[in-house]
Amino acid sequence: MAVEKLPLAKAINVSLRTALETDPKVLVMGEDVGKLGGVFRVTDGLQKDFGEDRVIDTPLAESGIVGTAIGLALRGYRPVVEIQFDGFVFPAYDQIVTQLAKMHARALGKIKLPVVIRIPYGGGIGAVEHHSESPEALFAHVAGLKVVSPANASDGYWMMQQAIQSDDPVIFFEPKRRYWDRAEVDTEAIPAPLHGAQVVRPGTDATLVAYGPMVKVCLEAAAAAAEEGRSLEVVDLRSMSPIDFDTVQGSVEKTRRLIVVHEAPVFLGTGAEIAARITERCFYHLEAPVLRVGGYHAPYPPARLEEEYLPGLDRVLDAVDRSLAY
Amino acid sequence: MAVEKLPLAKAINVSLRTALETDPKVLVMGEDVGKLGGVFRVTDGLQKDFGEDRVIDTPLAESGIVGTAIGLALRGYRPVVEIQFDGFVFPAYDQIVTQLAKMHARALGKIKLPVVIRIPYGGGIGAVEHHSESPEALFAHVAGLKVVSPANASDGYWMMQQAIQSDDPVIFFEPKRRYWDRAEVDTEAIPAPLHGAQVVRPGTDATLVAYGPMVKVCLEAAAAAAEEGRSLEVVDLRSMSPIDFDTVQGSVEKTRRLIVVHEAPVFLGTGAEIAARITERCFYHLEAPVLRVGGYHAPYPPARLEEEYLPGLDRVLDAVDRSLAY
Amino acid sequence: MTVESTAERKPRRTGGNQRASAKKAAPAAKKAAPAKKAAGTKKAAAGKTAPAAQPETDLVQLLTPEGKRVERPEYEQYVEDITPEELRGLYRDMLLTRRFDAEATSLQRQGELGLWASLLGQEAAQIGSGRATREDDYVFPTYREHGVAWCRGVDPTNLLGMFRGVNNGGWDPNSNNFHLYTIVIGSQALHATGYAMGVAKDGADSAVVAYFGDGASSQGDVAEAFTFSAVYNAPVVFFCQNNQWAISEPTEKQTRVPLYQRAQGYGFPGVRVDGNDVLACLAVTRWALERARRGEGPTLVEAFTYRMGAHTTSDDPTRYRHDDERQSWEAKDPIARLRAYLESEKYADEAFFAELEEESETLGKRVREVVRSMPDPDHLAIFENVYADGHALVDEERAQFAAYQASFADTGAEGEGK
Amino acid sequence: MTVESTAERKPRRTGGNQRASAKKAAPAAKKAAPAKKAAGTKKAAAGKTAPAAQPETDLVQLLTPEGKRVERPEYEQYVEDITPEELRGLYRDMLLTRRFDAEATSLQRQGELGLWASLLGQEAAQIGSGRATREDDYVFPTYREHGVAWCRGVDPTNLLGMFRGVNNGGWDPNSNNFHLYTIVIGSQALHATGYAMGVAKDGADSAVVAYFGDGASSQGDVAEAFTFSAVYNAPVVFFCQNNQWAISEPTEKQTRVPLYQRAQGYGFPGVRVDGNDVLACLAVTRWALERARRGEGPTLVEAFTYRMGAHTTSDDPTRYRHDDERQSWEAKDPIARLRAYLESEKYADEAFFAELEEESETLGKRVREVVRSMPDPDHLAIFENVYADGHALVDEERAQFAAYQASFADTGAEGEGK
Ligand SMILES: Cc1ncc(C[n+]2csc(CCOP(=O)(O)OP(=O)(O)O)c2C)c(N)n1
Ligand SMILES: Cc1ncc(C[n+]2csc(CCOP(=O)(O)OP(=O)(O)O)c2C)c(N)n1
Ligand SMILES: [Mg+2]
Ligand SMILES: [Mg+2]
Repeated sequence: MAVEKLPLAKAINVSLRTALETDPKVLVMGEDVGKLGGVFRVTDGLQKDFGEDRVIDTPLAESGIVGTAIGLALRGYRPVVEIQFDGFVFPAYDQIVTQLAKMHARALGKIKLPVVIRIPYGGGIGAVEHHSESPEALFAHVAGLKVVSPANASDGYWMMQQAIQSDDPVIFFEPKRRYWDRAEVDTEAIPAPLHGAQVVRPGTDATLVAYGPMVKVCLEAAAAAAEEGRSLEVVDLRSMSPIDFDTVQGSVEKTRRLIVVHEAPVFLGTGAEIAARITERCFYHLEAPVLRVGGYHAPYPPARLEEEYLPGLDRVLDAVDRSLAY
Repeated sequence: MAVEKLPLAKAINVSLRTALETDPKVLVMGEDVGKLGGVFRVTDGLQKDFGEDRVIDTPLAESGIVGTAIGLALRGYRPVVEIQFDGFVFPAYDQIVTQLAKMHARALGKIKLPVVIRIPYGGGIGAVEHHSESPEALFAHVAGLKVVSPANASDGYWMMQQAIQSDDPVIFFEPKRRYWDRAEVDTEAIPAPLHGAQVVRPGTDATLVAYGPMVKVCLEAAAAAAEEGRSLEVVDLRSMSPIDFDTVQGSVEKTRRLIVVHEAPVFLGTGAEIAARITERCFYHLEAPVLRVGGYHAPYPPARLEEEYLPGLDRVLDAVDRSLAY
Repeated sequence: MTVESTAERKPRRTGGNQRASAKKAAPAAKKAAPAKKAAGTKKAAAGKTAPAAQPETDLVQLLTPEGKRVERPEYEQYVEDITPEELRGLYRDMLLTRRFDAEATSLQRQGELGLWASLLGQEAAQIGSGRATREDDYVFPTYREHGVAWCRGVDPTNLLGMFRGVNNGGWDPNSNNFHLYTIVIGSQALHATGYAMGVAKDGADSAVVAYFGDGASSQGDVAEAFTFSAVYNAPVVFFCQNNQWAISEPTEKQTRVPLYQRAQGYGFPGVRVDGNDVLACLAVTRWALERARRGEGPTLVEAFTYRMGAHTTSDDPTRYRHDDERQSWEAKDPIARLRAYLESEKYADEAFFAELEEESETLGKRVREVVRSMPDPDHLAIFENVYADGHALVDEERAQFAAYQASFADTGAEGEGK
Repeated sequence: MTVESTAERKPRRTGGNQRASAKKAAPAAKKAAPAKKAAGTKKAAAGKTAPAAQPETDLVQLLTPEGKRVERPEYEQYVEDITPEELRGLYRDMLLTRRFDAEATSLQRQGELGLWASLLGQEAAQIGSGRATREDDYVFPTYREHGVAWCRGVDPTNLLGMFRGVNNGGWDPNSNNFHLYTIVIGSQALHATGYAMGVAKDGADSAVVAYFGDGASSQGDVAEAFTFSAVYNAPVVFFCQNNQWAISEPTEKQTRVPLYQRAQGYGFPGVRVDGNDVLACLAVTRWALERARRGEGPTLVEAFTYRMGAHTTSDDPTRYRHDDERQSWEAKDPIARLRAYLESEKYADEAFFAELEEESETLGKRVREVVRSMPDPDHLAIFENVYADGHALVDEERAQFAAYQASFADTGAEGEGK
């Protein structure tokens, strides 16, 4: 396979397979990742081909999963851990922020922690509580972690390759409602840097910054705006820690207007940091304050309300209108 | 006692005592809070006077402490839980954000969770790892929690009274390096609202917003600036969720410049949200971008480096200079 | 009898008398099965990984799969004065619970529910333990305790709201002392322990039951609940339904010795009961609840049962387990077993079963009707009950949201495009 | 012999031979103490809260407090060929560790360290278990394992960096297979388990030791480590130093039955050893390590000992415990006990003790000197090693910080005012 059109879930699956093939130290572990192949089938077929020793069904204990992954990393392994859903990462939060994030620094660089934590995240699939959250800011705030999210199958493949090769812990947020979206994946391409943002649609009137599931919404919004004669630039952030502020700044210096869109609650979400920093960097360029479109300060609502809760095309365009009205 | 000069730690102690006396449903629980009276003596003497049934030395398990406090709250109690140090709250993070924060909404309001979680936080006491962190943003981002921090003994007394009376879960961050600072406490005063910010020093040239341990630093910076002929207004935020943006906005509309100061890392710290929102509210008033002074994107350093890591008077004044240079 | 009055029935009606003043001596722990079974760990100690599934002789069983009564004196006493009417009540509870569950599964297929977690096969574990509780006891369920909810008098249609996606928990926990469903595995074990600590503080003789699964036994929270309950001697019964599977993982992925043995190391008794035997579940839970009431602290009950269906309607068990396993468990069906006993003892006649069939139809119909007419929540519900005392940011966002939605009303559009 | 060469000494030097190919049969679990003690839970099962402290007959002891050898055939074999030289080595290890510890305590009083966590009283538990490890084994300590560090060959002055506040861990864990100190209680039990899973994957016959305290036994992470290690049969020894206190809380606040019993419920053996008897600690840890090497999975060793000093130099134990408790433990001193034995058997003469005294002085002096000359870290160290592969924000902040600090250099000021 070199170029193939794959759904995001399959692209990540292929990437994991490649990693397991190439590096005998790579392990896949988590609840139901083995025989079942994961509740989203992202690890489908891997245990069959690589055995129970490398694709490991773990006890139902997230702290244990991450804690033992740390120990395995200390022994020289490169574990790729799955947290079944966003809302179930919190039992492992202590091991992630207190141990995984800090151990390299604690050891003055003498040991490395190449652990990838995969988290299917975000809403839009009509699920019950705890299955639709976007907790990325809670990880990006913590030094020692890197936090990324692919928005399409190609990035799904390549960013996973890069995350596994990284010697730092990477929290890998997978936009679960895009798992079934297909895109071309070129497994022989030269990938863009893991932590670089990308202008995925050029434009001149305002910049939309998004990542993961919201990139598609922003692209649709830009297409709709184009019909009204407005030219929106869309930046796929791809990495929430570190954030590629240079690319965002470059775009804003051109468009002079910025709207950040994410599913996570606006209050103290990644949009807050982007707004604060871009305002500092582009103070004299901005024609309007950076606006943010995101979740509300409320628990993720029951499924029948998620359409109202989640940022959609109309809410994005409403923010664009407000920005342009300055 | 009506008016007395007390150290912050003692003021909180007196407040807990008052609560235990007034409401038989109030409980104090945590590691070493009983016989020892807490490692900072904040619960000193309480077990002796109210018994082991109300002032409870718990097993060494933070998730267990918060999880059982939730159960006790469901039974009608009002537990005041101590987490021994900031860095040890994470084993309880799941219970706090997934259960404590969401249970009232989950039950459509039918049950209440009046739990206070006391966390001595912040640096400056020369401690070893995990004993100097400022994780408030990780709680303020989460809907369902309220997050406050007193900066002085009077607020220590009154905000604790109000937190215990609140029917919502309150994360109560105590600035440990101010535990020994004395201030007048009037136990018969009418307290300011728990979630209101306060202008603690009026000024005209720029606004400093801080909370907890940094209020003192900002007041000192303002005093030093005054000698150079600069008039800085200092706002004690007091509450990080909700944030009293009206008070901050009022100040910024007057001074046109804002610097936010906290010990927590700047990246995605509460300053990010304040900068984003105040920029939105005061876009045409601001003469300079909102600047932030805080911790770096690095684990809290060993004690011999904390002076360099922590925001101090000079770094605050440097930011003021930069703000005024716009 | 209408379905409504069934739901409102007091727990003790079918479950037998309260036993606040334990008239019989509890089986002394020395005689009780769990203590004897300590030897079971030896195998592992010698290095072999003992299978999680032990021979059935480990089980407390009062009714064989064929419907014959078994002698187990130490637990027998807890059900020895059970009347034929009470037995029919247990049968009715299990049958109607199964019917309700089947109805929910098909409502999910019809798109009326987003998801359903079926209890098929676990009726005896849930009805037996649920009927052992007293009205003033408090229950902390997982997401699968539909049968326990039934015993507690929760209107079954209330259970469907979260699976339909109109709320995250649709009943007042304090109306029936039945807490909301908890999805995050194991969390509720600590809530139950804390609640039980509160009961003890109040000097009440109520008890608390925490339900959880075999998978949950691995969570740190469950271990911490064991520690806290033991240290504070809290009146809580940990009722673990070992249905052999945690989604796709068999119990051997969670433990190498039988789960009931976990309790020993924390200093309280554990016992394994045949989870498909409603009588045994009733008896063992009563025993455990009475220990709690007498101030003897926590107990772990492992109900050995089987998840006959998929984990949830989203799951496809053919990917990870063989059908013959399921078939072997079919022979142990909890409902057939009690029916065989009722029939052989002539405790129930054709009329009873026919009437029940009708009642079951009525229940099914009612459930369908109620679900289909469940309204979607008001959009502003997003902002309701986030806080009890209000929060400035929520107020601000609610107002913005309302204004935004109103802006569409003006133009006739209907909210967010997608 | 210089102190340096002591620190570099290979573990097996004083600890006896490797036993990779267990030449003697391990005590079968059926004969071993822990399995027999299962009955201990019965008391609790009957409702009484059994005291955490059991009669000393529960203990594996090979040397009485008076220095007499005790018959315990099943563990005896692990030390029966120990030479007088090796015994003197154990004595020396304990004595020098205690000296180092005392030096650190006084350096804290002099303001050279910010804090110190003394191991006073726990020398036998640490030296006995530490000397049982092989060079290729891996150790995960808490913050109090100075004696184990000594056995692993870590230069003791390296331990002082974090207590002085110049780093958060001052040695390369892989140089001596001795992980950094872990302050967050219980976390390292999972790291040890994961590491041991890796050892097994590698097909190595190394083993891993996780140290933790009685207080830590309550943490969910420790329970999850028990579960994972049992399920994966990981070659790990959980070495719990029950020093009776977790800061101000006695062990009864963590458990109502002896801690070693915790293991049973997870399917592996637990044993309580006299933690003040270095021979018994050596023997029992060797037994447990050999089980691990033979692929028999985890073991829990509870070393029953006593924290003779304060929790740390910040602590004031007079607020919560009586002096007579401490006094009763003084009679069981691990060093005096071995000395009595050495003397009665004429394994050591005055010259040995005198030479050791001198060595101890030298060590003390060196520790003082090294600590006093430890430089403060460079300010830019704040930004070092946050990531292995770099991070744009860290680079940006480092540059800003450097520029800011340089701005003071210009004016002659020295950094941040305060
Ligand atoms: C903390 C957490 N992790 C993962 C999940 C996803 N999950 C839902 S049910 C389940 C299996 C539970 O198995 P068990 O405890 O045996 O209960 P059962 O479903 O068999 O009744 C898992 C892994 C969850 N709900 N919570
Ligand atoms: C998660 C966590 N909670 C609280 C603390 C604070 N603390 C430090 S040591 C200690 C007591 C530990 O007791 P134990 O496990 O018996 O070890 P010991 O100190 O007796 O060696 C506590 C509560 C901590 N370090 N980590
Ligand atoms: Mg199960
Ligand atoms: Mg201890």
